[in-house]
Amino acid sequence: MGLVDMSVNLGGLQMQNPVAVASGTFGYGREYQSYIDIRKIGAVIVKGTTLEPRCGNSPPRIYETPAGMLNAIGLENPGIEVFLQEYLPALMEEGVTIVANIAGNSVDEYALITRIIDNHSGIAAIELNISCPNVKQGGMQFGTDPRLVRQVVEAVKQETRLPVIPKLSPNVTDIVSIAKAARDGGADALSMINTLMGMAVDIDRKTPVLGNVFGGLSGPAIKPVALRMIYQVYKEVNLPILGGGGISNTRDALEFIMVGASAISIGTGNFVNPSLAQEITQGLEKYLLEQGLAQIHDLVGAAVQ
Amino acid sequence: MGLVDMSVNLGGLQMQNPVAVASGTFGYGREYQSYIDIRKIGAVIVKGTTLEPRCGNSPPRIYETPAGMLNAIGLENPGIEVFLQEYLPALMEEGVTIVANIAGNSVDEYALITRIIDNHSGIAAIELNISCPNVKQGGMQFGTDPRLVRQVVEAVKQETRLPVIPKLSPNVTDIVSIAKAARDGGADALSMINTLMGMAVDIDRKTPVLGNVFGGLSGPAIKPVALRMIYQVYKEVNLPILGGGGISNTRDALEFIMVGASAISIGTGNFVNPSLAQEITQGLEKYLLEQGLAQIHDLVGAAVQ
Amino acid sequence: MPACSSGIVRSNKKVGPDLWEMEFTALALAREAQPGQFVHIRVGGNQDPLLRRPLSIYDVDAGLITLLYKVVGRGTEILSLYSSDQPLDVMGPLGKGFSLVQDRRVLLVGGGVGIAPLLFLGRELKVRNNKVIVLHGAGSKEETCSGPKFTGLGMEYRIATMDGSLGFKGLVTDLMEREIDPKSIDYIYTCGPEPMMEAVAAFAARNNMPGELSLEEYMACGVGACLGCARKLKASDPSYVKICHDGPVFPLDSVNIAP
Amino acid sequence: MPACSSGIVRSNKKVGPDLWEMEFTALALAREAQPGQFVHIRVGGNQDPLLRRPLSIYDVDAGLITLLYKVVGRGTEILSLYSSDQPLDVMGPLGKGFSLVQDRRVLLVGGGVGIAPLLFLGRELKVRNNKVIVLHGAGSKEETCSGPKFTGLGMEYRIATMDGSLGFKGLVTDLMEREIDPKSIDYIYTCGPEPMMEAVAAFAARNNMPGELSLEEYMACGVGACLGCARKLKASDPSYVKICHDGPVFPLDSVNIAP
Ligand SMILES: Cc1cc2nc3c(=O)[nH]c(=O)nc-3n(C[C@H](O)[C@H](O)[C@H](O)COP(=O)(O)OP(=O)(O)OC[C@H]3O[C@@H](n4cnc5c(N)ncnc54)[C@H](O)[C@@H]3O)c2cc1C
Ligand SMILES: Cc1cc2nc3c(=O)[nH]c(=O)nc-3n(C[C@H](O)[C@H](O)[C@H](O)COP(=O)(O)OP(=O)(O)OC[C@H]3O[C@@H](n4cnc5c(N)ncnc54)[C@H](O)[C@@H]3O)c2cc1C
Ligand SMILES: Cc1cc2nc3c(=O)[nH]c(=O)nc-3n(C[C@H](O)[C@H](O)[C@H](O)COP(=O)(O)O)c2cc1C
Ligand SMILES: Cc1cc2nc3c(=O)[nH]c(=O)nc-3n(C[C@H](O)[C@H](O)[C@H](O)COP(=O)(O)O)c2cc1C
Ligand code: FES
Ligand code: FES
Repeated sequence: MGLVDMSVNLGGLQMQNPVAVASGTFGYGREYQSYIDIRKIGAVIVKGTTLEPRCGNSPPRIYETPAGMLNAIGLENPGIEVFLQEYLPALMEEGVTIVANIAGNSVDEYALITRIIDNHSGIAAIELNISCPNVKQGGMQFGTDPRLVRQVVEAVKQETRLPVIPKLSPNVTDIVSIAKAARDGGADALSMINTLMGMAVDIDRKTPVLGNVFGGLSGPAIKPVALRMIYQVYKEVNLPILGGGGISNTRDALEFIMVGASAISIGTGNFVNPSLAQEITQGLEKYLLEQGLAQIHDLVGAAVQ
Repeated sequence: MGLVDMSVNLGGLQMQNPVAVASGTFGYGREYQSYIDIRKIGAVIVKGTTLEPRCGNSPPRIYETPAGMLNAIGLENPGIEVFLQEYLPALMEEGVTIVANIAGNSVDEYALITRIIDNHSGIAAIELNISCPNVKQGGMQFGTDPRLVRQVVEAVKQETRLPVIPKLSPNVTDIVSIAKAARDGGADALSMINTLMGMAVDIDRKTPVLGNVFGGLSGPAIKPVALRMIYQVYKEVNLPILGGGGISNTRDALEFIMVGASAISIGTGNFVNPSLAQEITQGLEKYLLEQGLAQIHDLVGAAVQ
Repeated sequence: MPACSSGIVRSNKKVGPDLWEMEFTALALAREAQPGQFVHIRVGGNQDPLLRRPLSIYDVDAGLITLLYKVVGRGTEILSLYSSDQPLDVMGPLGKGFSLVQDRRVLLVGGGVGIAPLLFLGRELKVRNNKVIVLHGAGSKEETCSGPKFTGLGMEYRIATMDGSLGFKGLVTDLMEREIDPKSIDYIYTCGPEPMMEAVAAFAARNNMPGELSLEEYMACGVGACLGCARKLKASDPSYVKICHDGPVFPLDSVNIAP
Repeated sequence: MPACSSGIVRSNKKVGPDLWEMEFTALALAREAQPGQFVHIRVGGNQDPLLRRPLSIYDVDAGLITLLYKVVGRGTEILSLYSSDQPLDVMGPLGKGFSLVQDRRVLLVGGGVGIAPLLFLGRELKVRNNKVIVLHGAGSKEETCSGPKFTGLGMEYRIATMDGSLGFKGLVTDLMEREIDPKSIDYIYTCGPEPMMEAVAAFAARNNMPGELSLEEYMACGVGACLGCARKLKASDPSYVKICHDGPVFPLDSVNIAP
């Protein structure tokens, strides 16, 4: 480092570099500790957390699809209190930039979780999962209705001074209107995209593969859809974007940055290559040097016409 | 054949077997004639046709993505009159079941093309492309608004006795409401899904790859999304479904049938394996024999809970 | 500490119908591996197939790791195309392995390719002065390539084949019920198809015998990060274990296999 | 009639930096192939990479088809891993090839791997009693493996390398301008990078010389069914040709390369 400035300010979330690991794909940080120096990651977005503990969906919960995977974890998590008391401290000790990812059954629940986080130290920003397609009461309805998106964001903003980053669902007709609603609610940045809703069939048993029937599609397969939505939103909505969906190498990361992502997130890619976040950070730095660019910001939106 | 009944009646469209080739991926039939016996195909859905000739989008028009491809052909076609006069006769001579795929700029245009087709012989059914994401004036707005979907279908139905099969766009929040609108408009069957809207970036030139910026994502990558939408619609809407999206082998075809497709369509798969339609027809027949089933219909929706 | 390493394939050969044996070197991995643990392998380098594939550690000897795998799909098929000197992208060792008893009379029951983790286990059990009997169930004689390896390490190896082409004709659990005197065994380890392990667990329970088994689930991360490989050990359990992280090995009596 | 056949790889060897030569048998294909046509190959058997890859026919001799290809991405990389006796999923011959003149003085100008279709073309031109001069532009000496093949067929082969390691130092089109007397040539064929072909086209136009070139575009179907490989030959053209079906070969003067 040094020659190029890799740091990013994502709507108030200060990141040492633009590469985050996505919620639900990196556990609580410690699981991958022997594969990657987690202190070098731009931000660790921890597993989606709810007010009460949740035991998650019945298995099978994951399944491979062409260049992608389906997951229906069902937001298994120990609840916000246990997360803050038992999981957070170890991660804080590493000096990592930690982003919470929260999901609620109601606007009030989102607000309440936020209040609890705000009373606690160690969290740098809050990503609002308004888009998890797995839990009937846990997101879908918020992420697909502009009015609800705005309401949730407003309610959460009132409870905290932390940057609030709604994570948009791609399962919508008009992503721009959703993004605008989030902005109008006071969002500091946007995270996009969450998984596409999909399914697979076990033809031998003649049933859906996943215990939950439907699951979220992630991985390289969805990259074209993610790029398109970020491009559309970047053109219309003046908020920094944390972009992801299928990133698996530096070239992919550059595609996201060039359609308007100020920072990127790596999800499924961690499963394939646990040190991917670090490799991409290095790859981006090398690219900037080669291109004679001083900062990553100079590339953001470069391909948007 | 013989031992099992492979024929399908898809809302009035009589097919000798359930395997169709998808619009835009099989030209006007003759292009693949030396690779496959086109008379053995359940139905050939020809390239999308408009009232006037169209020269299509500027290149690049296609690009490979992980387990998929993007296309932005832009409905290049010679117009309905030239199609009927010059392209159709050769195909008719083969004795193939021919489905037209039509797109229009307005409800009136859809109706007019339909009237022209209805005055002509040789077409077995009309697939309504209300979902092509490539041409600004050519579809997107129809396929994503339930009221417009209903209007278009109603208008077309008034012009013809041929089976009318709207082809649904997956780029919507609620596919079931779109399907219901199509049903309420009088659709005889549903075709789903068309391509997901996506894009790719040429990072060396810092521009979108496609001349049209956005393109339709097809191929195995989208299979989980297609299966999910067909599952949802099959449960709620009592119309036969022509299902497709990423089918590349018999197992894929069985997945589609088990979530509710009465017949299937092969698109991108033709490019990879020009005799795929025939191989899948044989594969399905073999499967039925092995399972001791008398007809394909016994499998339709078998995995729907 | 487990790591992501570039192993080097030393050999990769067919040892039965659809059955392959791969040897590779990966020093740290070999040093730390425990019986019952697994490795997580990226096959090919393209986006399809995308996820790593979990395979048990079949044997570890002098820095060389051996896998025994059955070609059942595209991932294992691609793996079978690897040749000597090719690099192998492998994570591990992963999961919690078998506990290693000492000075006991031990029974190992393996079904099909489920025999894989039992060889390395047997090796370590012999080092710990156990008397080891191995029962192996296979389809036919052609699938019993591991036999000589067990006997070579001083274990008693008995085989049951479905077609009777070698040893006892029928299920390995029938062989067990027929030939194993429960009083002669202190501890059971098993790995194989779930119905087989269920019969083994029932046998153990009837005879008040402790033991362990190894489970499988689809996996993505392999390290406990994705919560994908969830399973309730007993239907009455309130929460799900993660096979990759809490297992794949569990006490026989903690699991209730029948759904 | 073109078909989808299972060719059999006979050899596949590296002949330069990132440059490979593959020989395979596919009888019908070999019988029907015309110079300038291409084959469409499915590399690997997985969903990624998904689409076939178009490659020119480099040579056809006694039922054996040869390809010359540069490894530029994943598809060609996978192709380079094929070994003898492996089946090759290949469609072809596709497209419209070069027209074959007779009893003329012909110039072939190839740039880089664009030399590929010119060898088979040269072979057929020699059969038709043409005098053939080949100009080949390459990065360096290491990329000129095709030289002996041209001379072996009785063509005059001259080389230009960017680094001067062999022949003329500089662009092949500079070599052409310098050494080719327009009056000594009746017909030009060219294939290579577009700026090079543009210079060749300008040379031909200036000297009122007819000729043909071969174009490239991304392809999906390769047979004219998807309308993907569209291109306007001249900016003023009302409609798009399909490179796979209307080409890849076009008259030099029908194309206006600069956008
Ligand atoms: C801890 C553990 C240890 C294992 N040890 C061995 C071993 O030593 N030898 C051996 O032959 N096999 C072993 N397996 C099973 C092996 O992982 C699967 O056979 C393999 O992943 C199949 O991959 P494929 O691409 O060839 O098949 P696919 O085409 O992906 O699928 C074929 C079938 O394999 C199974 N499968 C696919 N992916 C997974 C996955 N990620 N996890 C579990 N099952 C899967 C499914 O039942 C599927 O239907 C082990 C599995 C686990 C979880
Ligand atoms: C008619 C025709 C004949 C050709 N003949 C030869 C030949 O004889 N020898 C040779 O080395 N190359 C030839 N090419 C180019 C060759 O097709 C590409 O280099 C190859 O497809 C790249 O595949 P890849 O997977 O290795 O690269 P990728 O990773 O897919 O891409 C690398 C680059 O290759 C190009 N490319 C990728 N896919 C295609 C495609 N479907 N069509 C055209 N270009 C593509 C793009 O510029 C891309 O940036 C020919 C192309 C055409 C259209
Ligand atoms: C196993 C798994 C679990 C996930 N859990 C969550 C979650 O708890 N909260 C959330 O907002 N997103 C979750 N996601 C979505 C990812 O954070 C990411 O947005 C998505 O996978 C797309 O990125 P990718 O293609 O790089 O994986 C999960 C994804 C996967 C694969
Ligand atoms: C090159 C190309 C052209 C297409 N043209 C049309 C079209 O004209 N009309 C239409 O309704 N769908 C068109 N489609 C969509 C396909 O018919 C099909 O619905 C879609 O590709 C999904 O199926 P697949 O994944 O099997 O390709 C086109 C798809 C491709 C790839
Ligand atoms: S595979 Fe990810 S938690 Fe086990
Ligand atoms: S590649 Fe399909 S028309 Fe040329």
